[in-house]
Amino acid sequence: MSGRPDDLVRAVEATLFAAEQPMTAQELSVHLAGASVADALEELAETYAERGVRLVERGGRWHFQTAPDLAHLLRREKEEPRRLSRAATEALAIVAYHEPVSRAEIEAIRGVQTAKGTLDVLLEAGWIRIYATTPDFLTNFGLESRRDLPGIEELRAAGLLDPVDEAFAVLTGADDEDTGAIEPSGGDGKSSQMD
Amino acid sequence: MSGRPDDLVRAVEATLFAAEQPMTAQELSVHLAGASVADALEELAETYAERGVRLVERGGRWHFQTAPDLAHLLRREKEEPRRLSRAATEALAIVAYHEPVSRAEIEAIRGVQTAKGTLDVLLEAGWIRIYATTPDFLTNFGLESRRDLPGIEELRAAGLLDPVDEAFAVLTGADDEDTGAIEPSGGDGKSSQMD
Amino acid sequence: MEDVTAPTLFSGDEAWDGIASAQSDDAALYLELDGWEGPLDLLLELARRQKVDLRTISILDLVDQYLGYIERAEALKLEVAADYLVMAAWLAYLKSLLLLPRDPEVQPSPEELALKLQLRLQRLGAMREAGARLMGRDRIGRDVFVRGNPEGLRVDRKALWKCDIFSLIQAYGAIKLRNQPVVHMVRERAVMTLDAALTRVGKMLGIAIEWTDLRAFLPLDADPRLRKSALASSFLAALELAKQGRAEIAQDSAFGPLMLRAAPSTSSGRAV
Repeated sequence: MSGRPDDLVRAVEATLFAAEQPMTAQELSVHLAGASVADALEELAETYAERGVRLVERGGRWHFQTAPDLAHLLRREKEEPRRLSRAATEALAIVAYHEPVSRAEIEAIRGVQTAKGTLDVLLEAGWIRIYATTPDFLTNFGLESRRDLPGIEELRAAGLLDPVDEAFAVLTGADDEDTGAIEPSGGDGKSSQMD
Repeated sequence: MSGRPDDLVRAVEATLFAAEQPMTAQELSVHLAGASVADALEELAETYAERGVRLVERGGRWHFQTAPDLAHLLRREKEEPRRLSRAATEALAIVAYHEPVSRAEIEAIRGVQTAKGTLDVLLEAGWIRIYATTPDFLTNFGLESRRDLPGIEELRAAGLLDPVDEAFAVLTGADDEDTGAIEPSGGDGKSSQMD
Repeated sequence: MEDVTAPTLFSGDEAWDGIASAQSDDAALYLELDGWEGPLDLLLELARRQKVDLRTISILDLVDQYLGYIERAEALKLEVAADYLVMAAWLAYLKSLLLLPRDPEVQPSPEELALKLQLRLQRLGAMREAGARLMGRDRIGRDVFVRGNPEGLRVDRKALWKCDIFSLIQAYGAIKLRNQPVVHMVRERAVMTLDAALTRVGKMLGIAIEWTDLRAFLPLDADPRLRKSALASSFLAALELAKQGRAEIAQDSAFGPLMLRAAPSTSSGRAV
């Protein structure tokens, strides 16, 4: 680090180091007597980019964290977070990629009822609201925003985030009126969508 | 910070950042597969010397801490609007209408004991001195002077600013109009009447 | 339908032991998965085993594999959850539609039903993949770490007292209302009770043979307030005496003087 940084940069640095929670630029500004912190944040993020500690933005909130490539050094003494069940992982992915989404929609995609407990695990972790992801979710998974969800653009482009009925209508060019055909249980028994 | 620091420096930086306790060079070395960390610690201390956060050694143990000149950032005063309690509002009203006034007089007018804390709140708010209103009081309530208190003249004319005893004397001295009502038989020769 | 978080196809651990001891090739499928997240999940895994893109899977093959799987499970006397059986029935129906000569009247066509199933499998597959990739991110507490011992930002709250002029005036009004002296004036007053009037009028009546104005029975020196009281009491006393037959009362005109005299011993009183 070359020379003494700007006072505001130092203040933002000290505040975020001391903070117990990630902070938005707005919260930082309030804490620092209304100073405009955008430039300072950018400068800090750049300063720390290659260090053992980084300044990252997740869901509009900023925090310092260790560099990912050092994980192996730090992991040994830290307790690993609880593994999510398969059901919970799927439900989380569905909420993250589709939000906002209803429980019925989650179940339509998974083709099976989802235990309330499964969603409760995600709510308790503070990663979803009913049922959209939270800033804490972005923080935990190292995402700057939902746009960083791995492959979300490809999935969207492939139409894989569209409901089956919609995709079906596009593919067949047909109106998807319910004709009383038998649907498998756990299916997308929701009323069919008009296109 | 110019360029990517040495990997050992980064490792020490991340380890101390994530540590829940200050660590000795020896502990750090054990943690980092026996690496010699003295130079890394020295380099880091120098790197952070002028930043918002410093790497310091205390009793042989190293940790990051907020730069001394920024310690005030860790504590911030926040003003929270709170409604004045009823007791305090009454006391304030009495001071405003009667000032200067003693605590005993306030209690006599309110008809109940007034906690010291209640008056302290008004002093803290900067609205009364012991116990007359302040210029800040006038500012807060949008009054040019105490004369602007609504109805102070009317209240005075109505005797409502006189001590109760005085008012009582005036009232009891007044003549009582005879109503000529027939007395109930077997009465004790007294009748009650409200003025 | 039963909720599915634990293995759903099998009823319990005993079933597992049964499968684990099975030596057929198919057992591998049972062994390497700890249960399915519903029939769609099983279908997805079977489709994956075709080792082709989900867009090019053979639905007919998939149907056969699914039905075969369920049959074997039943042959092993495993309890198969209802939703798996419903899916099996639907797939069997779909298969028959696909194999039978095409009936143009049937809508949607079997190909369309197959396409829908394929789309659903693709979506579930996409989300499963997405979930795995999410879990593979640099996660806090596993791959990256936040400050171990942050000082914390303390906020000291200072009260900013609020009170408006209306509340102030209202409070003052309330005090005044509360402390308005409620004075009960109880004062001594000269009255003549009914008993006293009865005695007095009764005695005086003895000497009043002629008609006498009631007012003549009142004390002469009484102040105006006592006179009012005495008048009222004496009137009531006169009525009482008349009732007892000891007096007669007469009034010649409305609001005229009320006349009173002792009753002749033989006749009863003449009431007003």
